[in-house]
Amino acid sequence: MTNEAIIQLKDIDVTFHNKGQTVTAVKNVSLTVNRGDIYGVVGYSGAGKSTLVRVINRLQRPTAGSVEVNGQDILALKPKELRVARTKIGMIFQHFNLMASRTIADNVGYPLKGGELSHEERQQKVAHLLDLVGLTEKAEDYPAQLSGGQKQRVAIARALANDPEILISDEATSALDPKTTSSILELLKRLNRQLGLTVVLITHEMEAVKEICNKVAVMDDGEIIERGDLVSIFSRPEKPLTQDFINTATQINQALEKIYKQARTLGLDDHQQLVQLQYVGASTDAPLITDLYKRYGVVSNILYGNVEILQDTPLGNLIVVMTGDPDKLQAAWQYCQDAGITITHLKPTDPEVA
Amino acid sequence: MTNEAIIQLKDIDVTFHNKGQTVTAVKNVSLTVNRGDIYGVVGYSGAGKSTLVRVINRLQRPTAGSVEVNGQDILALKPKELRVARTKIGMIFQHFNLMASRTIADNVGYPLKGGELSHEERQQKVAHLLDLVGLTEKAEDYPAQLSGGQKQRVAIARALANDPEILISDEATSALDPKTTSSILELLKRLNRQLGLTVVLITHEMEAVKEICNKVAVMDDGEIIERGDLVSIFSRPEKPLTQDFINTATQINQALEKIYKQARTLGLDDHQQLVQLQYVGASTDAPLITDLYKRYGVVSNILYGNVEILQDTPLGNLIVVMTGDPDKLQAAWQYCQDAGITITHLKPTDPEVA
Amino acid sequence: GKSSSSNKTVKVGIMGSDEKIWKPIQTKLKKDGINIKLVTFTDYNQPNAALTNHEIDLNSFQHTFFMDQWNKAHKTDIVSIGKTVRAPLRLYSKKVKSVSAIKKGDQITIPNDSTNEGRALHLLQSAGLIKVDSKVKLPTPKNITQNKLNLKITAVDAAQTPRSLTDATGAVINNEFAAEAKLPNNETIFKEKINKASIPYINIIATNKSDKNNKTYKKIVKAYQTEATKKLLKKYYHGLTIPAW
Amino acid sequence: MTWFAKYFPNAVTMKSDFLQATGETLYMTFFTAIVAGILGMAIGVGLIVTQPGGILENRIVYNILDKIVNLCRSIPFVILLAVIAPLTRLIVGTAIGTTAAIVPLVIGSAPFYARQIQNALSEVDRGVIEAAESVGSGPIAIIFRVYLREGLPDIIRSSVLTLISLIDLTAMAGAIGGGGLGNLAINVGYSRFESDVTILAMLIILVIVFAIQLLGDLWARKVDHTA
Amino acid sequence: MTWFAKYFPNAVTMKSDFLQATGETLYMTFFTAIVAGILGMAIGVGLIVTQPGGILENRIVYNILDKIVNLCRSIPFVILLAVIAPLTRLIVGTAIGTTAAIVPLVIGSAPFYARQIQNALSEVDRGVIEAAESVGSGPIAIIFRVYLREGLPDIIRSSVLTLISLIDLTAMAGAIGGGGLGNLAINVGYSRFESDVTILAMLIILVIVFAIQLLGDLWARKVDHTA
Ligand SMILES: Nc1ncnc2c1ncn2[C@@H]1O[C@H](COP(=O)(O)OP(=O)(O)OP(=O)(O)O)[C@@H](O)[C@H]1O
Ligand SMILES: Nc1ncnc2c1ncn2[C@@H]1O[C@H](COP(=O)(O)OP(=O)(O)OP(=O)(O)O)[C@@H](O)[C@H]1O
Ligand SMILES: [Mg+2]
Ligand SMILES: [Mg+2]
Repeated sequence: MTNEAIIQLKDIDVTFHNKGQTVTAVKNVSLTVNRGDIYGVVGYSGAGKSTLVRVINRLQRPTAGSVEVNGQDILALKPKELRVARTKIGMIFQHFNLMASRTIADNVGYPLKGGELSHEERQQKVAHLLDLVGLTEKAEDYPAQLSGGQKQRVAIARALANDPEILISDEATSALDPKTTSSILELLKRLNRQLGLTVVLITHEMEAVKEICNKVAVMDDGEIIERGDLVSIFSRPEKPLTQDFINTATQINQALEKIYKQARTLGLDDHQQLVQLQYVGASTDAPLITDLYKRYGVVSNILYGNVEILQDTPLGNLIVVMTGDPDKLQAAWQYCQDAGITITHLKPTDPEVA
Repeated sequence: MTNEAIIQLKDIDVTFHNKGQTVTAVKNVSLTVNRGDIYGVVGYSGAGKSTLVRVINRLQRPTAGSVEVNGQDILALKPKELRVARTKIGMIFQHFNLMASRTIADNVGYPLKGGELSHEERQQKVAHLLDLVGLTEKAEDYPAQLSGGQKQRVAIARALANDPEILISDEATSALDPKTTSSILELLKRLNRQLGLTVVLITHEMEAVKEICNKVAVMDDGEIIERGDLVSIFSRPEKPLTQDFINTATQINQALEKIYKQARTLGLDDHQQLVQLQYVGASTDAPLITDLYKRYGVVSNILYGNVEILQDTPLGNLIVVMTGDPDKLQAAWQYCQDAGITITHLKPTDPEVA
Repeated sequence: GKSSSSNKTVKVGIMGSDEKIWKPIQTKLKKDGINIKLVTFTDYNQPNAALTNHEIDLNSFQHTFFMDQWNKAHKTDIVSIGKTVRAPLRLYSKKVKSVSAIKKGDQITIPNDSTNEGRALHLLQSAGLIKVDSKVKLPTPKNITQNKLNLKITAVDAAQTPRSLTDATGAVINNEFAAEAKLPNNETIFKEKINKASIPYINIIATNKSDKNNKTYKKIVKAYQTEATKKLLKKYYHGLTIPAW
Repeated sequence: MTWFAKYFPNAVTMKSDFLQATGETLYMTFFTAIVAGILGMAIGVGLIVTQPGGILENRIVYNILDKIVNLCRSIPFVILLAVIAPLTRLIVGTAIGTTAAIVPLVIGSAPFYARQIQNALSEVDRGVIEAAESVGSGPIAIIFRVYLREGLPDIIRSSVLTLISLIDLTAMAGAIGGGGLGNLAINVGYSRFESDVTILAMLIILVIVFAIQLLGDLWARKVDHTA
Repeated sequence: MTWFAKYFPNAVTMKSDFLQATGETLYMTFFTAIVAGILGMAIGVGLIVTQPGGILENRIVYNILDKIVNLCRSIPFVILLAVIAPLTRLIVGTAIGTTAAIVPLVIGSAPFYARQIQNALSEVDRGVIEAAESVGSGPIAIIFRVYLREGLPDIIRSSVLTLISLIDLTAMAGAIGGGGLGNLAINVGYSRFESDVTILAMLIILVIVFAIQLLGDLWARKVDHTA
């Protein structure tokens, strides 16, 4: 990943006027995507994600702001130049937008029409793309005969047909099963690594973000409220919305709710304490729970745990019941804090803790 | 949950004929859904899930087989009876199918048209439904002005308008952010608890399945290859596909890959062993890792962990490096096995372990 | 209309172009307590149908020949109660000065309504240009038995005939269209002769046989057959249409 | 008014004729539009719902409707006038005059409109129909609440097209004494070589055509919520 | 042939007339369809792409095309015949005859077809156009590869409608000596009270209409992949 900016949105506003009503879908958004980034954009439904990315290839002219892609001022381009610029920006639409009148192969091959490839080369390329998305068998079918996920895969293959430098993916895996999703994300990652494809990935699947993004922006009500590289966003989310998304994705909220219910019936005594341990990076290399016992005789029982590896950095999130003498517990917590672990004390009666 | 069957599909076949080609989308599927179930249907894209559920309200006539819903033979119903039966089956379509000519409020209120409610009652109900899905502000907008997720929420509200006894949900949350998804799933769960709503939930989000389903069926290539209650499917998946889905969802595959990479550079010695621990239920109540140290002096370092609570049953999945004398390690593993924990020994060189 | 009492309404079916002749008659008769209602048509088939259905009481648009044809085909009893005008057909040309100047392969247009079409062919026959099958009462170009000059004879809408003079060498044109188009008299290169053969082409006022003796209708015929009408015909048709009473 | 008198020497004396003809054209167009509109709409909807794959699929009804429409559309209008004269007499008591012209005008334009409606409604998304079926909507509800509603922008556009064709068609009503602007243009202006009459009649027709197109476009845009 | 001679006493002697008239109708319909088809298609596409929100939005061009179409549609056909005679002469050398009839037929049907095309193409999904734009398709590519392709089933249905209206219109070509079946039915059959000629001519028209409708329906179904 170089640090050369390939997409630069500055102070973008998008306002819709519909019969008297005015909706400002994007408000004063600036965003820089570097060449080789896989930039995740997440946010509530209706936050303005689709509208924002449509600005990149000028499918949506912003009400205000500037757009630079590949060093070109997109808003100033003449129609012909814009068309050339667009061939380098692949786009997967949220609603697929397939042509009902064309076969699957023809839909995928559409961007190649009028290009330099010979008929055979085109056919080969289409066959290859269909193979990538696992739809070789459906080549001669029409979109109406496909399942939801199959349609989405056609849209993915089509977006890749032109060998774009930038791929804008608006929920490209939302209709796909986990296995297929994985393979598509793998594919994107490979293209990113091998060809330096830059990806702007709108998604609501935090798993997908974790899996392939190196940067994330969080949108709320038309604005980007938080942005940064993947690990920092996931380990130190600042805005409640970001935290919520991460928690919902790791299901920690639901887990807590259930634990509280159990804990209340469990009846913890003085020697027992419910705590949430969160740590980033190296901590996992040290055997924490064994350590706590070795050092302080504190027994930790994991009620819920999520330890995952983001961009080669482990990220831990455990809810444990610690049992031990009150002073030993204190010492243990101190030890944890010194080791860079965030400790949150949870009270079973507490209704709202994250 | 009673054990009264509310949906009974028997030996369903669905074959499509399109210009010479024949596609058998559903093959010999039998499925029983009990009143009060939240039945998850998962499977590859194109497996036949949408086609199968469309058989339930006869939007799709099966080529063979019988369909019984609420004690009625759906395939034998006269048009009028079918219409009455359908009012009790809400359906959320994968592609939303909203009416472009109607406002959001009007779309949601559509099923109530011609019903018994007065104009005011209808308006109240619509307002309530819009509130449930968080679209009160968009009541007077038209579908074309909504974001993807907003459209999907309209479809959800519409499906609930008739107070159905059965809700068929075809990827109803696929376009929604995690927070909104959660709140919709909450809503379904509440309707399920309070009113006994039966739900058939097609989804590819294993998180959603874990969160609200009590039963799951896994489809592959037109057939149901595995089915059962949630915990048993998640704890003891039999088919490779099911395992794959669960692993992809918990991202254990990706974690393993990364761990192998690290482990290779780590260089484990004789006293160290990489193992995967899987357990269901009570095991988490005993502080396993502390126990192992107390009893055998074995230090366990959690590299990756996922402990979650399904239907009030904890389900653990840990990858740990255990350090200790070889004979102590042996004893520790025996101890684990006796406690009902599945142990898998992972070799860093092993390319393919799940 | 059975009653002959005064102050009654009589519906008269005419072609639109005859309105200017009929309007003054209408005004005049009003003073005598006869209320004429003019119903204008554009299609020759309608006035007779309307007459037999008693939707109108009289019509004035056809010649005897047409009436006879109609009666035969529709088994009706429409009769003439008075002559109106003769409307001889003429052959016009902007390109040649006489019939003899018409060359091989020239085009001649004729009206395409059946009676005028047949009549026009007979006119061309009397001009010595062609011969038509004498057994056929209403010949069409198909019935031409001899066409030495190999003339191209094309039937067109009657209103088109004056307009076709730009393209065709000659056109057989009805009096009324010739008048309306203000064709100069010197462009006439042949004229239908007024003789025995042209008697069937005298225009008439017609009614159903049952009303043959209706006094009011007779008054209307009388009112038509006046000097005033002659003057009007002269004014509008410049002698192209000749009073026949 | 001098320039008018100069350029429209014949028309200037025909004010009442023009007023009457305009009235006749509007009268014929209006009532024909209503009757043919309802009839054509019914047949068009009938074709859509009974066609293969329709919500009331019925091969026999579909074929009958389809053949009737084709049959009516095969008859040249002038001949239609004559052929249905007995029917006209049955309905309006006479086969001539402006009111009588409405019957053949209806028969002449309803089948055309039916095809337009059929084309317009065949664009309604099958998925939306299914959504309505899934909440228990019956055929009547689907026709009125889905087909005619979702298809409305296209129906309006097709109606404008048909309406303008209908005005054209009223010109032929002169054949049975129906009068109207078209008749004025043809049988006065054109046949008598008074081109100013033709031009003025056409200008009035033009105004009516533009008004219909404009109102139709505005209305279609108002009810079109697809973009 | 005895029953035929019995029921068609006049027509039986007119074999060559019928053959010729059928030929003339097909000739006029065919060539008009080609020219008016191309012209109407071009104008219809022009209207679609230049309309507000179109891919080549252009208020001026749109308004000019829109007004021209309305203007042409306001002129009754018979008058059109006369009005454009000079143009006809310019193009085919004469203003009378079958070939000459094609010019007014084209002017009479192209604007109508343009509106049909406009209506048909306005149903093409905006999202699909955007998808094409997003891969860098220019206006020409979008017109030919998206609009005309995605709209094809509807274009076919509209073309069938126009074609059948056109056959109806050829009946009026008799006015300038165009001949054809409609002319045979009206000016021979109807005006000479030989109803058998009228009926036979109409039967032949009917056969042509049915053939067009049938082929059109089949073709439209073949290219319609939406369900
Ligand atoms: N109308 C049709 N004609 C032909 N084949 C069809 C038709 N509808 C569906 N199919 C095929 O049937 C199979 C099952 O489709 P279905 O929509 O049921 O899949 P699904 O499990 O819902 O997939 P997804 O998760 O992608 O929505 C697919 O292979 C699809 O291509
Ligand atoms: N054409 C339009 N007219 C009016 N409002 C619009 C239009 N398009 C989008 N909006 C509004 O703009 C806001 C942002 O929409 P957008 O589609 O960008 O959301 P999104 O973040 O992509 O949401 P989702 O995740 O649900 O797809 C929404 O509130 C939507 O209602
Ligand atoms: Mg979106
Ligand atoms: Mg599906």
